[in-house]
Amino acid sequence: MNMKSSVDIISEWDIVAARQLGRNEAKDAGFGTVDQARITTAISELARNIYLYAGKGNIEIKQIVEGNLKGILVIASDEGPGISDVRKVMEDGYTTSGGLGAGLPGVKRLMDDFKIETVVGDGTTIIATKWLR
Amino acid sequence: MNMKSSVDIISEWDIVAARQLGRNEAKDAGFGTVDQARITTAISELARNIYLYAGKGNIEIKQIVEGNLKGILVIASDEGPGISDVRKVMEDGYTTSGGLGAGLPGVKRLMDDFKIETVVGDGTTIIATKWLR
Amino acid sequence: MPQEFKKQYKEILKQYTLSQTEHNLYEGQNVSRQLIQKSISPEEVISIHKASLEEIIPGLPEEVLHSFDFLIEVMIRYGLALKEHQTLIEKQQNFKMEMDLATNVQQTLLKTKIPNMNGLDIGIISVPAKEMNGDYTHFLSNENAIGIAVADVIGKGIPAALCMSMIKYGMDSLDGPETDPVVVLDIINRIVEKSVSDSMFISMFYGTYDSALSEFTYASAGHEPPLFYCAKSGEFKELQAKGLLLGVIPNVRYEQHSIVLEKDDFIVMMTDGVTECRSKEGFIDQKIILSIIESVKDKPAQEMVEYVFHKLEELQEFEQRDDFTLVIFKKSL
Amino acid sequence: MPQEFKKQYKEILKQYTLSQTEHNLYEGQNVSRQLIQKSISPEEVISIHKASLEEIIPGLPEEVLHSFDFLIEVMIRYGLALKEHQTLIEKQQNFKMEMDLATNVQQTLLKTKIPNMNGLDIGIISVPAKEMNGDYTHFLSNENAIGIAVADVIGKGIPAALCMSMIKYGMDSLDGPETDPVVVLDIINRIVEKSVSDSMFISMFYGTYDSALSEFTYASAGHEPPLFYCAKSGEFKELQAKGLLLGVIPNVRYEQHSIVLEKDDFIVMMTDGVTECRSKEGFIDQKIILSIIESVKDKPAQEMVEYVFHKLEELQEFEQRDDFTLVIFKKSL
Ligand SMILES: [Mn+2]
Ligand SMILES: [Mn+2]
Ligand SMILES: [Mn+2]
Ligand SMILES: [Mn+2]
Repeated sequence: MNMKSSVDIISEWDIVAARQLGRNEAKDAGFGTVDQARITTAISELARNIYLYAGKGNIEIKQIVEGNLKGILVIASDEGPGISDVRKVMEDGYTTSGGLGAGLPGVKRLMDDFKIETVVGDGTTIIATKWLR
Repeated sequence: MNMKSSVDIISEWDIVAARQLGRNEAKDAGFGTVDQARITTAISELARNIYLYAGKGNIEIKQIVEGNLKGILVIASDEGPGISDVRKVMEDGYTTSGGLGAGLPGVKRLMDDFKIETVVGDGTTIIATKWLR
Repeated sequence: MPQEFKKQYKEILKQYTLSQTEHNLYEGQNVSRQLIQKSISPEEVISIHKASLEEIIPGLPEEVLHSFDFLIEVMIRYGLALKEHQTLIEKQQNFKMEMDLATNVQQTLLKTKIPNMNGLDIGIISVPAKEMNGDYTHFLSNENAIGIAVADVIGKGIPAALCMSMIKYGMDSLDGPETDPVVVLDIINRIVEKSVSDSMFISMFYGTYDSALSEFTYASAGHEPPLFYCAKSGEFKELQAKGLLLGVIPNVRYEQHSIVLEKDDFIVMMTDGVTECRSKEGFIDQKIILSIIESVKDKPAQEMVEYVFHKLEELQEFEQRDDFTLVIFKKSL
Repeated sequence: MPQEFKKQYKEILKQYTLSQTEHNLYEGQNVSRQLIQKSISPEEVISIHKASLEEIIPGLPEEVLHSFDFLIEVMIRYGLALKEHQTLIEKQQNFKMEMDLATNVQQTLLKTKIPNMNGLDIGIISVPAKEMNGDYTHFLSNENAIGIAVADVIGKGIPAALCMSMIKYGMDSLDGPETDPVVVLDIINRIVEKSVSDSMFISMFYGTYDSALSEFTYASAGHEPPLFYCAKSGEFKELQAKGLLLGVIPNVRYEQHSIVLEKDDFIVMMTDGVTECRSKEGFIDQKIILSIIESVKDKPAQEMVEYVFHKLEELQEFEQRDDFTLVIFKKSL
């Protein structure tokens, strides 16, 4: 590992840093321009959510290998208020912050795997993966 | 009038002729590129509907003036089978022929005014207008 | 998958850059139709466009290529909205299927048999505005009498349909068609008042026709008054009867009245979906409705109600705003 | 309206063509967010992009400009899909509101009061999988006995909810809680068979607890068998009772059985939403469910049912596939 693989999200500028890290790793892993942009957008949304709703947190980005699959793993974690109704937050067509198609359902669509762990009062961890095809 | 303002739709090539006529008139009336493309797409859909469902018919295109509003009027008429359930045909999200967002609801969206008259066994006339803003 | 379209796209784009004909644009839209059907997202389209252009025009300025990368970034959100749309369409189709099933259940639950009685010609039509009907009609009958209930839940759709099932079971518990209309309304009012939330009200009319006396006795709980047509004078009059809507308070005093029918006299019962028909210019005048009814007064009752419905449908330009129910009792002998 | 964004878009695009930084792309996505919120369609975005680029790089090759016209043509359909999406979102929100109202009506209609009886501790939980509950529970009671009906309409959602109102009115017509369970099932079966379409079936259990004898008498119409927990032996046994589902044929012979409860014995009645809980690995084994129940056997009945629900919710990773109803009768004295 010759790269900082994690970014603390404290200010809005850290969103850009997380995006940059994500785009670099995605490019390095061999993703094309469009997928690079998708991964970056997903990271951008996750970082923005941390910045807006938890205040601070962390984005970790790793290249991973599973069998003969290569991919990018993104872990967004915070110790914010947590999500009380995950079902609702994951519902489509509800303009929460970003409007049409954005928010966590958008992140889920941009990536291949998506997992959310949240405890009210304790924080939220979101793990998302995109595989190289 | 120095232009043929109506096109008979008999073969697929007539769809292109109707489009061309529509684009010329739209340009002449002062519509921008995007609106020219929208009006042309609407005409294209109407002509294609005639070609596919009625076999033959006619597309008439006029520049019109109402007060200080200028616009383009499109009349698509055929003596085909007519539409037995107008409500259903105008419903959104039903992939009839053209898939997502297409069909008559698409034409209605591309234009400003939209009126449909249809008698089963007798044919269909659709009148659509777009106003210059 | 986008790759298979790449070649096709490039070819048409190339043609268009060489010659800006309508035909080439038409081909472009045909490709577009395919792209969207194959769920190719807009950012992918931009990417295909960029790659095609690079091959068509070698040595493009760097800035132009960068500008496409920027456009891809901008289009990602449009792609997301499109994917969301596909999910929503699927959801809506599932919902449609559920509603169809529910409508079937409702129809089976609430079906009522039109009774046969010598000397009384009955016509009935009930058409919902949305999927489910919030108007309700129910017949009771024996050899001597025919009872008819017409009700309208304030509100439409699913909540109204649920409320109505209540009236049905209340009606089923009655002794027979001759039960006094005020008693019928009192029983149903108690049921509704007990089981329904404060925001749901129901208007209901109950009438019973005594075949021996040719007498129609009725009461109303805030329902649209029926019309009585007197064949001798050729005039209509409203059958007024005071009474509060069902479900407001447990003890209500309803008024009960009777009228005797002569041959060819008829009674028109309805819901407000009939009287509150609107055309573009506003409510359709009652006079117009009366003249429509009168114009078919010599037809069988069932033809009458169907004619009135179609006529009013036309006047409303086929936009039905409320559930529509019309029942005619006509003394034919 | 697109014009106000034009200046902003051009400025950021210009920055990006000069310097391809992540920061400039981030700004690009922020503009994208605004564009989509203001309903600027993708073809308009391309048009803005083209105009901006022309100003940023004067003297662009004609072919590049033509290529953008082509791209606008291709994007029109994507714009239409987006507009359709906005309509559909609105429709879905209206439908949500209607469902909320319907759920309220259903809850008011079907609410049942948990009776109080010295010596019998009652716990009940009923959680729908979708908006509306297709499981149904109803209590009848007087000083001597408590009757409990647990039913499950095959199917979920609105159609199931409509069916259930039927059972409610059947139950309301009963004389009292002591009515023999086989008589109760027979009455409800006749109602259901008469009014429901052939594709709708209902499973139902009825049991009545006699406080003087501490005896529980029950019958079942194809319903999930209750569990009986014997405190003395510390063992569970299923209370089997044969009988066909409601609504299949009008004349059904139901079996009726009785069991006497000792102190701390309890009966667990449920719907198949409890026994057919699934985790990722498949059905959750009955043994696990029994051990969950047993682990809280000394708690009050209401705490028991709530604990079991939450435990099973967890095991299913919060994906509830069917309506879930659990009722416990526990002899406490
Ligand atoms: Mn109504
Ligand atoms: Mn009404
Ligand atoms: Mn069920
Ligand atoms: Mn079930």
